[in-house]
Amino acid sequence: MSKEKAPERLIDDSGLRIDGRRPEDLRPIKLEVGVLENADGSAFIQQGKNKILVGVFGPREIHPKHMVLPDRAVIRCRYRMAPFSTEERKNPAPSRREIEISKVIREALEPAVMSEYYPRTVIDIFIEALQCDGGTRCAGIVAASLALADAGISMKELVSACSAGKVGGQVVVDLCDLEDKYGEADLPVALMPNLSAVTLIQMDGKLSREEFEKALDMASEACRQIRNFQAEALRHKYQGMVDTEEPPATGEASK
Amino acid sequence: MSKEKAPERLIDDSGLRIDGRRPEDLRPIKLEVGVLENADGSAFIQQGKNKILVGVFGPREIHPKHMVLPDRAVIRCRYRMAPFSTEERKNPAPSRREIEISKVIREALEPAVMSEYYPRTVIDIFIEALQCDGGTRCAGIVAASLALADAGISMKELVSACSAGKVGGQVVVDLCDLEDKYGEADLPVALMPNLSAVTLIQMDGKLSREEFEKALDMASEACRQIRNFQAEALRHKYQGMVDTEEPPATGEASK
Amino acid sequence: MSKEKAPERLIDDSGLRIDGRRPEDLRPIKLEVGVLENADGSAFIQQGKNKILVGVFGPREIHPKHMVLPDRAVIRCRYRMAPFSTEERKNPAPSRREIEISKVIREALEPAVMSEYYPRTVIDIFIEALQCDGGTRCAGIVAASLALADAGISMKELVSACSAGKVGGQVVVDLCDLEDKYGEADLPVALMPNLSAVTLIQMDGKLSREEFEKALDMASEACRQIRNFQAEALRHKYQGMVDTEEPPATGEASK
Amino acid sequence: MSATPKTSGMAKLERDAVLELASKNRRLDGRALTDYRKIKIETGIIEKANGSAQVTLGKTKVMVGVKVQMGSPFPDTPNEGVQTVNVELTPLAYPTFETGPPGENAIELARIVDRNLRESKAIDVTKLCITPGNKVFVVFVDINVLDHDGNLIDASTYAALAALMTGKFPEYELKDGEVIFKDSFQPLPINNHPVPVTFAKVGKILVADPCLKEEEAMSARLTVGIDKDDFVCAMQKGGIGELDSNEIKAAVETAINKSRELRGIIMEASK
Amino acid sequence: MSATPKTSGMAKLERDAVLELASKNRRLDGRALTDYRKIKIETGIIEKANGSAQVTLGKTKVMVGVKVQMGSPFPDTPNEGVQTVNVELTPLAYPTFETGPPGENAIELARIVDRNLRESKAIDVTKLCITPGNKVFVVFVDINVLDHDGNLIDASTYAALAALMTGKFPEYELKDGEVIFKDSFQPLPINNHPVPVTFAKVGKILVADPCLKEEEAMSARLTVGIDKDDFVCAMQKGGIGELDSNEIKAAVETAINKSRELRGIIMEASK
Amino acid sequence: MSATPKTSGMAKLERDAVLELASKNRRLDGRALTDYRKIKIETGIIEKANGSAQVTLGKTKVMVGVKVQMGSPFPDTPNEGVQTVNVELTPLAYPTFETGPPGENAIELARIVDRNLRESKAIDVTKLCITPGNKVFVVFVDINVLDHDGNLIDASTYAALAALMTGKFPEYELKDGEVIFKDSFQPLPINNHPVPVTFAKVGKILVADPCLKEEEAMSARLTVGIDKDDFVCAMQKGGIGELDSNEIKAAVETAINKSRELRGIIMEASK
Repeated sequence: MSKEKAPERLIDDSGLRIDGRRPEDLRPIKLEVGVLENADGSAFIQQGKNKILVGVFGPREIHPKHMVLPDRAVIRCRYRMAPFSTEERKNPAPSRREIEISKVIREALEPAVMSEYYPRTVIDIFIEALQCDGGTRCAGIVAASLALADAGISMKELVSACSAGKVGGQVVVDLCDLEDKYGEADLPVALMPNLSAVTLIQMDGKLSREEFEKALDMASEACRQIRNFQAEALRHKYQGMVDTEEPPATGEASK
Repeated sequence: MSKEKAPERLIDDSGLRIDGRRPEDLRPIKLEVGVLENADGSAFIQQGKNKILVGVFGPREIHPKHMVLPDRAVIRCRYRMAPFSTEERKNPAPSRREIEISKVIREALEPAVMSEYYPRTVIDIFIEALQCDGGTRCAGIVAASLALADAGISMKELVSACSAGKVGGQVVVDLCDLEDKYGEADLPVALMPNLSAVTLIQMDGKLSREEFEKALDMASEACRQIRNFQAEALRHKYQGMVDTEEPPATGEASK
Repeated sequence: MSKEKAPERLIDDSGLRIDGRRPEDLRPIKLEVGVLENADGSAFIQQGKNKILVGVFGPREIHPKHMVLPDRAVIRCRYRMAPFSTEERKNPAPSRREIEISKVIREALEPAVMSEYYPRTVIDIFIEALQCDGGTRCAGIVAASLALADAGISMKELVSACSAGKVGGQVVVDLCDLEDKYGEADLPVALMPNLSAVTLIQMDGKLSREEFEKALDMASEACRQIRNFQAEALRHKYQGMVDTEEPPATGEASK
Repeated sequence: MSATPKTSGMAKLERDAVLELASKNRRLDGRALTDYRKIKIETGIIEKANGSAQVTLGKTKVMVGVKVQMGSPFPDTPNEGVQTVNVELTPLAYPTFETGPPGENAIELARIVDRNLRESKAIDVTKLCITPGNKVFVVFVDINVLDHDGNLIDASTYAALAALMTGKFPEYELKDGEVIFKDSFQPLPINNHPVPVTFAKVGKILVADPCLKEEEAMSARLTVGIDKDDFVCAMQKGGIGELDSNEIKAAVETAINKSRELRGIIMEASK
Repeated sequence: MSATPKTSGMAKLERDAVLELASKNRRLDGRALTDYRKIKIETGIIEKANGSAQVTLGKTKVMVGVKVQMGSPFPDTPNEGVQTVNVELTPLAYPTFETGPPGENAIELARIVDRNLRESKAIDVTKLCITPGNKVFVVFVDINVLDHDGNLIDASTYAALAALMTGKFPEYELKDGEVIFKDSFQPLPINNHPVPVTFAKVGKILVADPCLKEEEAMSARLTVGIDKDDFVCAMQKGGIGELDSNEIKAAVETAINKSRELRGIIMEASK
Repeated sequence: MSATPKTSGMAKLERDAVLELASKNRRLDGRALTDYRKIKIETGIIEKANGSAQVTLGKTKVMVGVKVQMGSPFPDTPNEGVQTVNVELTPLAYPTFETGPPGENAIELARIVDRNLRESKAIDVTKLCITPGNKVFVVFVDINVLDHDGNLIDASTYAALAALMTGKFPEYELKDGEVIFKDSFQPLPINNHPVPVTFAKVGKILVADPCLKEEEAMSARLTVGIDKDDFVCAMQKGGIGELDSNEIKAAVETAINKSRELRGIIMEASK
């Protein structure tokens, strides 16, 4: 209602972004594993103002039966934005955007899951974006990956994800909402870093070939950093409880 | 369009209600059993300007199969208002109100039906409110109960129902539409009188604890009266045809 | 937007129609068989500005299973108008008109199909009206009949179809869009000419008994002409490839 | 998508009986081929509606309520009120009627009733315009089928017509562009009285006003709508069988005669 | 259509255990019959919402976000803002919760929360009118159930109340009929604090704040909404069993007492 | 909810053949890895549309109709017309395409086409504003897939672009705030010509313009949209497999080259 205004500049004179980050800086990330009681696996991610909760059920019996695959698990995924997650209230009915994102997230996670270990079952991944601040599909993938691990589902590797893009003429990583809206390009990427496997890539905007390559490389590097936070969050949950002084799943990514 | 106006007073100086009733008076009720050709059981109720038709099918085979219960009948219930039943035309799509009322009516009837006699079947109860004048969920239960009996379905007891409430500072029974809209509270109650079993209770409005208890007692007493009309209506249908001079299923409830 | 205007007169002084046709003249018709790669049978009709594509799949396995008929094929039919087919863009959701037309077209084709040859299967007929110019249900039937034949489905006879009606006081055949909208009556008819079997008849408007009989006779005669074009189109596809100089499936119907 | 319906559960024996009788020009209930079942028409039964009627045709029962509300005209007819017809095959009317949005049978039925009314200009929609291009009256004709024993088209149209003929809508005046409704009502402007006559083809004969068993044994259905001046105003073939031209022409002739008698009954009930 | 739900997958043994304990006036987790589980209320957790709260009630977790937007009033209350309550039983909250439009359980839950707020006049909607008959504030109360271990009604209503009590909406001024929003915010006008107290009938006893296992063993459920002045403002029976009048009256008495304690917790968290 | 699709019915043998060929850098139909199938583009085929085109790409066939209508702008872009893209995978195009509302494949396809057009600013929406904040032109791009033999993304975008480039919308004037349409038309304001190039990863290689059999054997799909100035303007990976960075970079390089050739074909057909 009291409308947000377009920022005057997205990069200031000292080359810093509107929230003070350098081009290669991630926003602060907080990861928690095992946050829900009923889900078989769950995780929560806070990244900037993004707050996303993921619950996983499965492997479990599939309904309706005709969806069954004889040689692997079906993976189902729903990405949903809570009505209160955005500036303007979001209608609860699924939007076309949510339907597309559910699909690309599923396709980003499928390469990691050892689906062939669980024939004739379904693995359900529910992603609830409780507050949205740019890059929710990437943040959702990061948390979903943890929730799958928390559910004990075999994976080749954790999938990490981060966007890069171009704002104020500069290639940067991990765009926040304003940078996404008013910037020149957004390039979300999901990666299994050790396997060098890109499992999601999309792009909106306008990038030269050179800018594109730079953005892809920066996004990949950001994925690697996030991959470390993910590992830490799992360790904290499973081998942890030892040194609880420092919140281990929270990382300030600026080096 | 030519909008109904709020009544100036709901209780006049002699303590009478806008339609001349005393607080404990029911509206005139007319009950008919076996009014439809195709339904297995049916009944019609007219109560004030309420006109409600109920048809019951079953016990019959259930579709889809996965709904089947191995040890009892599934009971299904739909309460629907005809588009022409209200002041403003009602959109034919089911409203949230209709969905809730379908549920509470089903739950009001379930305790009476000997569902365990009919395992693996369904009993369908269709309630069509053709004209609505306050208290339709109670009137629907009264008629549905008769329709179930007419279908030959075993019941512990007929379920009766009536609302009480508070209008113009006075606790009264069987609120009409205007009393419901402009009164202080509405308390629909369904009862199996002989079993002292309340199977539906809801409330809207504002009642002190004492008023609440008074209203509940008055509603229960009203249910007992209506229970007699129900019995009479069934007798008229099944043992009847003898003394047809007096319309036996019509009762003026004022004593 | 730039709104079409109602024509001043639908019949001129020399008795000719707005597009210069005599009352008994058909619009130019072009028929093509086997125009799609994936469909089991297909056909395209252009009649005036009508452009309609039909694809047939089947006989094939039916889903959901409970629709199966033990002694014959189920025939399914969908008539759909492309969003860009009409003056005003058509909403892609199926309209009540499209639902009715799907039904009457199915019922127009059922009498011709030897459904009993294909028990426990389904034959799907998909009619896509790409551009609409009056008489699309008839044109759809003409093309669907060819698509069924192209799919190798046994039929008693090809179904032909054409409308008659009354415009400017005159009984005419094959109404175009403007004649349909501003004329006095429209009478679509589908016919298996050799079997003298009317398989579709509907009417809108106002006709005296005499006018009705005349219109029905003229529509039947038009069906017979179209029946010849249909046969020719099939011949061209199946025995043809011989004399390709003249486009054999195109007929100017004026005699 | 429209699909061949499941064949009815009626025993083959019963269907054979209907067909056997038809082969002798006879009907299950002894009626002559063009006889209608007993018709009962009650009007004014829903006080909250602007018009209402219940038609009982043998064991078929249909209730219609008419509501008149203010709304917007269609862009291409800015000076005309709007007529809209809706059908609910209520699930208590027949074991296989289902809840949920209207299926193709309900939609076809609504559109046939609509066509009879619209094409005969039964409602004078020009009298329902309040301010051209802006506000008009919308006439909702809501049809509730309550008991189904065949020939829903005729029963529904007769009930719609009776509800409209006895319908009223508010008098109003315009004050500075605002619509002020008075407490008084005026009759709906009804100009024509279309009466459909429906036939079922059973074996080789056409029978009028088919009951459900006849409909289950029929190969095709034909409805002929006739207006007050004996003009054909609507027609609809249904069913997966066929008819021949001569049958259709004969049906039109019968319908013209029959509609006069039926119209009389409807007019009488709608006084 | 409402249908008897599938009986839960909980083993008969477990249900028997709950009932056996109930027959001794005891509960699974050792609580007294009217004890609530541990309640934790956090507010202001969704910065983009106008108000928000998360309530944890034992293992049940519910998040509520409130959004305030400009909209149109209902025709019959031109001077009042609009309150609308919506529930999503998010599928991550329980294995059998499904995606898709809200089913009857979500709708009933939303309507009970709505009823508690509306009937107690918790939101002073008269203060949410901008220009009568034209523009008002619409208060969307969106309830997301995140973990289900029973008693969703109470947890949802407490969360809704806490979100509203800490909610803010923009200050504005009218200039030539146009609404100009300022950058400043004002608290939502909250007049009353309805607190529902929910009981499950397990065997022959009523237990407050049932956990999921108790709900699966219960025959009926009763929710009693009590407003800040000890008035009953809402009530709802659920489940396919029955209650008797004395049980209901006793429940009301308990609810009045219990609600004071619970209201204190909510008020404290919503400062 | 998005779910792993059923694996295609294509025989394992056939898939093996595609993969076996791929291991030798060869393709089923003998094409070079970056070759497109024969492209045929016809425009102006739907007279009632404001623009239309049919693209045949091998055996894939897509028709696009563009309609321009008056509507309202989005609140946050009051000075811009609206572009909206819709896809129907018509059921006659492929045995498993179903009737009903668009599924995730149709929605993804529509959104990719939309993204190519929108991000390259193909339509100059600022030229489609009639009265700011009130009336603008809405450009509906309706894509009908008529025959599916793979690479629907490219075929659909090329058809959309050709339909837009040959599209026209009415000239108008404003008289006292009212829009008066003239009988004359002007070309749609098209500023950019985005051309997507789609690859399938089959075994270890990327092939451009995959046919359906290649799509059924592929592990992943990559679409790279290139605008008239060789900028990347859209990208989308699909499928349940993975790619590596170098593959993606190589694909971008190929796409830049390939898009020039393809753009030439489209421009030529849209003169």
